Amino acid sequence: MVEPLLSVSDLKVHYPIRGGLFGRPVGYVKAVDGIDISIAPGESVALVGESGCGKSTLGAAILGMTRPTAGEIRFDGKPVIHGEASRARNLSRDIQIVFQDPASALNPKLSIGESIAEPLAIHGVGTAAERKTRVEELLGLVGLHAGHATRKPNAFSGGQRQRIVIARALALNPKLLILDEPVSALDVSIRSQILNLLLDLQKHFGLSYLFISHDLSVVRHFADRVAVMYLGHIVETGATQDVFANPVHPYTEALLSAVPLPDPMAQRTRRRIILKGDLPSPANPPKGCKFVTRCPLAQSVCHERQPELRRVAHAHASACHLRA
Amino acid sequence: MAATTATTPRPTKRSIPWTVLPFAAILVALLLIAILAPLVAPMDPNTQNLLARLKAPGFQARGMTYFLGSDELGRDVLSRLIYGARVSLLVAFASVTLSGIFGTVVGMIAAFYRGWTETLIMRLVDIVLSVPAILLAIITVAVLGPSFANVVIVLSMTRWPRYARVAYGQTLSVANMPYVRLSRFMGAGWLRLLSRHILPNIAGALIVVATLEFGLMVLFEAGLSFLGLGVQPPTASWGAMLATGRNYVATAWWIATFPGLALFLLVLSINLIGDHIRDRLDPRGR
Amino acid sequence: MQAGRILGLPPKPETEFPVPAFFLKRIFQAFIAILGVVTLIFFLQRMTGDPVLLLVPQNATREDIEAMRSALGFDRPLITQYWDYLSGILLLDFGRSYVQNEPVWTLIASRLPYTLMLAGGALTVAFGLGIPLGVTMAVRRGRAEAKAMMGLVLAGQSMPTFWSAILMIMVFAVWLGWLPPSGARDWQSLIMPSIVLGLLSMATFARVSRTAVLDELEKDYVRTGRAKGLPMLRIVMRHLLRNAAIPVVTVAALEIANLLAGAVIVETVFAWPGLGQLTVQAISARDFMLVQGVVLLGATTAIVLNLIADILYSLIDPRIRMEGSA
Amino acid sequence: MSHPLLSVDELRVTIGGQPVVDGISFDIAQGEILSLVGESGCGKSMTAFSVMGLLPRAARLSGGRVMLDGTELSALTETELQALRGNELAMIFQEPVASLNPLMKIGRQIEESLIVHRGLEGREARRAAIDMLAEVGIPEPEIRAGQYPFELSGGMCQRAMIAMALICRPRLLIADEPTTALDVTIQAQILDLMKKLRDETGTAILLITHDMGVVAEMADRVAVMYAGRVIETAPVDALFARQEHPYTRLLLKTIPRLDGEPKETLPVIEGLVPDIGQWPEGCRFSPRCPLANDACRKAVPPLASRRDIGSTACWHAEQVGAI
Repeated sequence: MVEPLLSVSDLKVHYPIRGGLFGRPVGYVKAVDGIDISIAPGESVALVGESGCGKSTLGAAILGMTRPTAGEIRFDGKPVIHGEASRARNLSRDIQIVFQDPASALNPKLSIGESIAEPLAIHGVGTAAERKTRVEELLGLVGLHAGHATRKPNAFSGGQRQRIVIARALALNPKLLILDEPVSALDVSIRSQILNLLLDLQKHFGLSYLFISHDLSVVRHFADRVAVMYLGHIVETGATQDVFANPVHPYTEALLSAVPLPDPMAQRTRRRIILKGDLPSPANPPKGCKFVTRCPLAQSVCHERQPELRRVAHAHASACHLRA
Repeated sequence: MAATTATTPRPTKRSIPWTVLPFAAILVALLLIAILAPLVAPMDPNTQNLLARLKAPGFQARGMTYFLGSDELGRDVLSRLIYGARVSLLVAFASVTLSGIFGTVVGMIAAFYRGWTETLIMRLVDIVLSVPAILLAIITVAVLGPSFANVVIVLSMTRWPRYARVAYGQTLSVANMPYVRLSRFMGAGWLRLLSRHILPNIAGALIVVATLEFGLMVLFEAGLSFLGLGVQPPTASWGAMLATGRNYVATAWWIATFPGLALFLLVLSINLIGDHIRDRLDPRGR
Repeated sequence: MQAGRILGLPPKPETEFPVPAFFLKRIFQAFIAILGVVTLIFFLQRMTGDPVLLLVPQNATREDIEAMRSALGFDRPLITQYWDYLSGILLLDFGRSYVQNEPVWTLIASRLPYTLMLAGGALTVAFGLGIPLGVTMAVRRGRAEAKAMMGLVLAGQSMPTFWSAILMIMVFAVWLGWLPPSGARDWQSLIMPSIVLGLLSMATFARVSRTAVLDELEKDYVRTGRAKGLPMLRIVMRHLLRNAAIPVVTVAALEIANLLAGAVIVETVFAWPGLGQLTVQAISARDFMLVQGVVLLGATTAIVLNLIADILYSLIDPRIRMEGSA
Repeated sequence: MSHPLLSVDELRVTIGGQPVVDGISFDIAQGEILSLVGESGCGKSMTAFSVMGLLPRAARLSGGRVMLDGTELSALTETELQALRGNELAMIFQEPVASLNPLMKIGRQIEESLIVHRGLEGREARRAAIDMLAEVGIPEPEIRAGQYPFELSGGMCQRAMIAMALICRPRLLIADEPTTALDVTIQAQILDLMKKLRDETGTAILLITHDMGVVAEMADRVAVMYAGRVIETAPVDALFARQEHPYTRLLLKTIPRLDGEPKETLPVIEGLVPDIGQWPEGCRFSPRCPLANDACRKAVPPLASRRDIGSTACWHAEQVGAI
């Protein structure tokens, strides 16, 4: 097996809940609670789940924007130590992020050329003239004109801003991009443009992607492997094809069946699973299996013990007591 | 793929509306008068003429016209008004600058370092803000003694928390914007973060506070002078002129009326322009 | 909330905050703030000058000064003096005015009712005019009458109290002779000072309530109310005003405190025998214990008003009550 | 066929003189779900607001008619409209939590419609509100009625909004992106609920969305909007089987599908969604359309009948299948 580019093992991110007269922690939100994940060079791995499942926290923890409570993150075989400035600088040469909302990802007061050149400037790469050339090159790469460099972000549409953000992320030739819902803020007719651009760039530069999304259709289209998260845990993981064709975990199954297909005939004949109730609060998760409050199959064992992630087929694992 | 031309969402550039324009003119005129006081004032503001005491506007003596009358020591009200503008504007400008810079720096430090620095600074801000500013100014001037420098120091000392609070809140929200988080992640130093990302994005809100404060500072200075705690005689100051005028309400209405009117027009102009700036920065009219 | 999750920020914890703990926390904070003010005033005064030098006659000898110093206890260590001062304040002992030779608290107590009367009058003007003006300006925004009101508010905001006071005396006392120019003889004496003092606060209340109502008008729940077929008046009265009250309450606390400070000038102009006049007299007589007492009272009032505002919020807004976060 | 419940005819809305809705027409029959689909800025929400008479201050209804069962809504006074809103016509919104008054208990907010439109008071109104909460599938409705919106999840708040909208049994419910802010499993619950309630009460629904999946799941008929105009209408099955406007066709082809081929380059619609006020001459889709010729760039194609079941606004409707 190829040496993974990124490997995360038993990662935990817990936030204290403060209360009382003196703001002491009275409990913890276990946003990410023991997650293992790895990404090979050139691979796209998707993290799927609903809001509050911890997928974005995981992304932020890998970047060192959030301090992990426990666990290890290794990049290129070397452990990532958070909180060390020099280490963070080096890490940002290899890992970059694309945010969901391109409007807030760009400083409104800087020209887009300045924004794209910022990673180069921070890392002291090249002379001013070289950086200018690089910015023009990057703009061309994402389908914009070199002449756009002097304009401010508000002169661009959402899709164009996302291109600019992608150009900035590529400035330092990173190996891994964390894509945090990169198309969900965009118009439908613009989404495929951006998805194609990302796929092209991956082919071209051999990039690895960690793709964070709640949109299963996009994930299915985009990712090689997928990890389904629920309340801070991975409940199912495997090759995208396998997981989508044969979902094992009842949550994955429900999630897939909840996605409305753009095809009324298929939609009518499809078996729909409608889950009862809401996602429990991450501050107060149920005992045992985290999905037990909404699971249509739940048995008494599910209330007592939390299931381990177990292999169900080649490279396909699921955390369910009942289906394995 | 070729991109189409970039579009500008907000193409309309609003000009200064006619309601604000005359007041902008007044403000500019007052500024010019203050700067050029020795050139525009018809008389020396401190020359007394006991033969020309309490004369009504238009009174003439020794070939000079007292356009706005004379005060109880026979000084020309117009000339004192002109020199008084200097004091008002200078005090306001100096204290706004001092308190603005200090408050902004302190507020940004609190937001930037968090932890106990934040707690300490913001508690201090709360405490100073909870004491009514004019009261704090009064006690401090009373202790330090009244003088031009002391008035500026006192006003700055009592007003900086306003800026600190705004700078703190704005910095916190800007620092949480993805572009700042990203820049931090890449290892940008504090100088870059502040100068390229944070300051340019919080400047607007601070300018709005500063314009409002400017008007308030003019009023505060006049208030302190009115109570005899401001710039000391014989230096001309509108507040002190009003205090004198109060004693002659029944006999010499002009002594109090003109400085009051000048003060009112100046503050009104500043407030109107401040409102206009605020509307431009935030069209919802916060 | 949504954005927070996307950025990986911690989700807002949903702690059930017991109501008494919330109040206790606020009261505790207010207490700390008052302590801070007392400390600030005490050290500010001691650092900026020797209080004894201000008390003794100009020609006093060194021995006189030292005798005075030990007689008044100023020769003891600063920390002891601070402690005595603190414990005195707890018993409403603000020290003694050496100029008037009376306990500070007695002097304050004799003037307090006048200031309260004036503040009451001014608040009636400020609230009674300011809030309706603000709400009307917001609801009828863009129309001629709203613009005219805004002009009025701006004028009120820009009017120095000492000038409007003088103008009113000129017009209503000197020329028309309708009202007494100064003093506190009867209820008519209260009219002019109340209006003058209330005018500035009126402008503030009008602006804040206008902004608050404008902000609320843009909220989605107003649209829901309209979609339900509610008349605008019902939406404003039943839904909007309560939501808009929150920022107004905050500013009201600050503004009442400012109003008390403004009383210094207004009372001076109208010779109204309240705390403001007492303060000015104390300053010109260099009566520092008295000044200190008045400032302390003002600051404490401000802090207590803020505390009341906080408690009011939590009564208005169940979210604060239950989550314990402001 | 009997006359439609709602009929929108050549509706025009302008903001500061710029058209945002530019002459659109559609009908909704009794009990029908019509989906108005389009991207941001195409005017679909403005259309909904003009039906409700709830246009934002800056917007003007500058032409056309809106008829509800023979009553011309666009000619009514504000007071007359108020009597209809929440009664005959109801609306729910994208952000359910923000759409509820944060300082009023859920139950009281639902009762309010009954108080205003039915004159119910006190216990009767309270009872009806709790029954309605139960009807929209809120467990423990007595307890929920006494809670504030912040104590409920987004999905619960949207159920409460639906309860509020339907309590007076309106004939038309307008739902503006009702599930966009919700998670996909909650979306499934809400869509299921809306469909069930339509079947039970016969309330027609104008469903505004940008999600073709939601359209396929919910709609009986579809009207596709682009840049302020309706460019295609058809019954849902016919539309998904065969698109006669290049925009509809491309839109369906560009979206990644759960049953599609992974990792392939998706077909794209070139260019950008035009901003309001910067709509091109002629057919507004022409700058992005692979079939466009000079005729398209000059003349606006009319919304023409399409095999008696729908209509299309394209000069090249016959060639669209080839894209």
